[in-house]
Amino acid sequence: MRARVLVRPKQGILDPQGQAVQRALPALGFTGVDNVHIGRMIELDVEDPSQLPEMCERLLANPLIEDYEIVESIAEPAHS
Amino acid sequence: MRARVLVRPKQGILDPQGQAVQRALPALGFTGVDNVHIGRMIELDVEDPSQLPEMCERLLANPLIEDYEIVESIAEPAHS
Amino acid sequence: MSATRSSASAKYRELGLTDHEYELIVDHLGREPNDVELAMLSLMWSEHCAYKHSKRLLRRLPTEGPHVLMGPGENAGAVDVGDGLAIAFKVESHNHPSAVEPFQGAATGVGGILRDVFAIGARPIAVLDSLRFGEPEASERSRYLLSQAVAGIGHYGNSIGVPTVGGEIYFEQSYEQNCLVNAMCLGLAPRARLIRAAAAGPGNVVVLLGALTGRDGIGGASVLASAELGEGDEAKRPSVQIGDPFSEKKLLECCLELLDRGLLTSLQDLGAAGLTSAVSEMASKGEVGIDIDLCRIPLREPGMEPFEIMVSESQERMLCVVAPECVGALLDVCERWEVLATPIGSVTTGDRLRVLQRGAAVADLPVKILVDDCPLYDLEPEPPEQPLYRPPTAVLNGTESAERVLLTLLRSANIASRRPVFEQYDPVVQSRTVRRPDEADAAVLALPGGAAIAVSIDGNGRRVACDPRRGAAEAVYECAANLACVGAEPLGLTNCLNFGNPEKPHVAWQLTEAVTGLAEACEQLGVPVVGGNVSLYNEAPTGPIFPTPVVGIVGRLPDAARAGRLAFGQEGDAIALVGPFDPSSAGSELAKLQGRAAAGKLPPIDPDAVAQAHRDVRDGVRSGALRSAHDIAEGGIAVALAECCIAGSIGATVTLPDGIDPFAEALGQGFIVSGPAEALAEMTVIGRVGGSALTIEDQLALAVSELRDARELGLSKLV
Amino acid sequence: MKFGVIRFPGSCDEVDALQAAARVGEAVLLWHADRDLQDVDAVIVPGGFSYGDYLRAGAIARFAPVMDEVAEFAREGGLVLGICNGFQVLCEAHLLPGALLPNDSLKFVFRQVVLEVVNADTAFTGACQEGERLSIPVKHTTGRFYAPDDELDRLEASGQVVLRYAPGHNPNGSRRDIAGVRNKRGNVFGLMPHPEHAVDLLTGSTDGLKIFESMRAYVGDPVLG
Ligand SMILES: Nc1ncnc2c1ncn2[C@@H]1O[C@H](COP(=O)(O)OP(=O)(O)O)[C@@H](O)[C@H]1O
Ligand SMILES: [Mg+2]
Repeated sequence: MRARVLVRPKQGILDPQGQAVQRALPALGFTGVDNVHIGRMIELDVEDPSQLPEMCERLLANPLIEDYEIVESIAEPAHS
Repeated sequence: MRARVLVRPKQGILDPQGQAVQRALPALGFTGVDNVHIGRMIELDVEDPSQLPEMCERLLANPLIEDYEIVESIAEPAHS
Repeated sequence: MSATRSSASAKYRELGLTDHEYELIVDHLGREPNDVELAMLSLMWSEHCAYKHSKRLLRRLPTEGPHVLMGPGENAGAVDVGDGLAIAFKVESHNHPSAVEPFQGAATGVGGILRDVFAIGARPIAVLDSLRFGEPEASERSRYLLSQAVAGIGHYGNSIGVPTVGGEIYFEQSYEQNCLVNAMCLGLAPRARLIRAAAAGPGNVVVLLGALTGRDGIGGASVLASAELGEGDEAKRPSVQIGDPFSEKKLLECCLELLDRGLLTSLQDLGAAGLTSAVSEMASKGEVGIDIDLCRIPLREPGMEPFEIMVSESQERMLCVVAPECVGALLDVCERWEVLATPIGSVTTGDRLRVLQRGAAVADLPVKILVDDCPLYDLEPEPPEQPLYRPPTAVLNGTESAERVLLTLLRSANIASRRPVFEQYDPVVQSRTVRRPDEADAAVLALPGGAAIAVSIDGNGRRVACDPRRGAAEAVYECAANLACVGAEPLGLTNCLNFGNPEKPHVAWQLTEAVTGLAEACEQLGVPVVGGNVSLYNEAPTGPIFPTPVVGIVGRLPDAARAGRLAFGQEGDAIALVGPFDPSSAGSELAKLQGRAAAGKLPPIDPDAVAQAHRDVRDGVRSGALRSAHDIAEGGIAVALAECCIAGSIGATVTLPDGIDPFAEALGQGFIVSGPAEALAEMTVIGRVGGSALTIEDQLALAVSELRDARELGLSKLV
Repeated sequence: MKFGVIRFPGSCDEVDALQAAARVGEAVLLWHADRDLQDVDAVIVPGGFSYGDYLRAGAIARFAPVMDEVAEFAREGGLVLGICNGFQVLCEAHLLPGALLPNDSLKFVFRQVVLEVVNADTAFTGACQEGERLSIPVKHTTGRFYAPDDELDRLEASGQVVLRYAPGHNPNGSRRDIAGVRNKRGNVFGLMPHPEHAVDLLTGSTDGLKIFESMRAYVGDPVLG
């Protein structure tokens, strides 16, 4: 099964990347954008999806500073 | 509206980050994982979602090396 | 104790205050502190801020010297390097945050020490790092901490454009539970730009510069949160500090421009205890009061409580005092650098620190109680009866050939090449770096006008564990020896005292002995201590870390072009042994590899002879008579020779003086130098440079390529 | 000959580039928010971490106001040199082909590497010989040059590959060991190594100086290249 893990900075944790992008956007003529946060996306084929939560805790995310969200069975592998 | 942009390395472009994760997993006892790819996730509040495609083309992704996917109106802002 | 007081007791105890300390607070105040005041006091009276267990001891360190411009007490020390220029420097620990989150902990450690240096008006020009971890082969956790800490240091230093020019790493079982991450920074300033933290001028404006204030690193104080934290209150939990070198880069450039334009009355970084510490230090040093208006402080998160705002350790912030007529100009400069600047208060006559919220005082304390009234404790030192540290696992049994021993030493984690680490650091940005890692024993940075400064950081915990007094002295001598090898004369010293729990008699003994050893060595070499830092309670259930005083010395050489190198350079050059080198196996790397515990007296040091040897090497390098100079350190004379050969890709043949064990150690007292025979005529010549192998007569002969492979292999798999 | 070196928020090597350029000509700093190029003869987009390298190295800097002027300047044939982060910015701005990806080691790497001059007939390498080897440091986390194969073939065929890492010196996994490329017209050049950190024997080598000397010679005598 193809799964996707979304990792984002925990609420309350400084997100310098998100800040920088948010500050840049108006200059490019994109207005009305707010609350920008930048995280990671991991996509993988996994035989046993029940392993995913532990995988996130131990490797894919850093639970101290990041939250994660598991999206099971997404479409097609994006990559062969 | 809260939107999410998913950015992933284009097919066929070496993704050492994905490979590193894939190599690390067995050591942690996770088997049956394959085809791991790592990309970026950007979440933002946007007043005019029709701006999103151009935002991606010009700033959030580099079309030469990355594909992107726009997910409109996701749940609640993850951050206040 | 009164009923009210005992009801408060739960809180202040959780905040780390003793009953006695709380009594003192109440007596000084004539009332119970409110929660905001309690949060502020508990942090200002913490070991970290108040140096409760070390301050008295630190008074033993000599701090006077002809070159000293600023000594202990300021954010960083500073020495005069001539031509109207000053070098500011300081080393600081970030051990505990790095144990929790090594990448961010190490990164913010660098960010913090950089702020201490530009807080006195100096542009940071170099970073060094001193790291300690558990045994990397044995422990996956140690490998993880190592690679993450190194990546974090590189991330911050590289991104902000300050070169990381040196450092040191040791691996020992005793650091398994308590890694050490110490960072040192040097800054360059025109003497005239140096500025102190003392606030002045009632009516002057207090301006907060830089990042928004969030719930970063609120730590223990969170027990004061008015509401019990439950599910979904994630945001209210104290959070790990994230380093943002990009913001600090802008903050740095902005502060230096503000100083160049003469707009600031005083400047102070925000570090431990955040605003509370910064404001009270500035007020105390200037003997004034300060009012802070909480409502003006720009916050990153909604609903922050007053105590959270006052103790937040959000990074990349500075505090300055400005004359009212300068505020406009200041805001313009800050806007240009995209640095947030917010007037948040004012300097007042009198002696109180008042925190106001919509006109009402939520905290109103005498500055003195925050800064001066914390009790200082005397240590109760007692030497331990039995050894404190268990022996390491043996990898050699004492029957191996000298060749096998040398290759094993070169491959061992404590001696192997640091290339896998320093290749992750930018050592050349700012175009001053005359000697990079592995080129010489100290980093060398060119000054405008042809002279240069040299810097090194050293401290071998296992030797201090054997013999705290001599071990600490050795750290000073080794650091000075490294400077001598590039031709530099020491100007000033900084140090970081990393120890276990000082309330335990044997740790108190280690600390007392080590500081005594430091003081003696500084006196003997005439090097003043201009600053430093103390990190205590580095202790696990299994026991304390090795007592680890880390020493950084800054020196000067008149001619950058003549900076010394460690590499043998020329076929046929003579090789000499300089110094009163009388090594023993106690506390040596070989002893460790043979599974021997950190115990046994270190060889005695002959201060005058050592000082003379340092002078001889320094003069030989400066005059150009010596082509190479290298001090003999871990692994003894055999490893020192191997390093000179590897660096020069050339062999050597030597005969050791009678009775010198090739692997025995005495740090900072002996040197291997090379040069034309006539230049070494006065010295103890022990051999010649040449060929493609290192031969120590009656001991070993190994191809330089084999030596290099062993040395390069060591850490490559571990970082 | 007047060089202009851009200073973005987060630039680190702009003063180094300024001092290096000043060895062969006049050199001034250009502020990212200004639109005035001060009549320079050549623009240097320096190394460092503009905007923290956040999002993607160079992705934000390319939108700085000064970059509109740089693009215009390049369209008119002005010389533009991008070093490290500057190379990334010029790729993001489509002034140079290809893109720079994270090093295959995924780590920052500092190393004194050996480069081979593939094309000595350019405005930036005129002072070198074809095949000449240069010792210049690299220092970056995102230096793996990438372009699709057909694009790489085209770049090689049209002499746009100017510098390669010598065999065994590729520090980042760049395709075909490419260290520096120019645009079709030949007036825009980007490289990952830092020539401004190889201009003085006291601090390393002097091989990098040749890049700046080449630019001066070219501006002095535009017939070359
Ligand atoms: N081991 C030491 N030797 C000399 N001075 C020290 C030592 N430890 C701390 N100091 C001095 O005590 C003062 C307070 O230290 P610290 O709290 O680390 O300063 P800051 O809060 O500015 O980082 C500084 O001036 C520092 O130089
Ligand atoms: Mg400070």
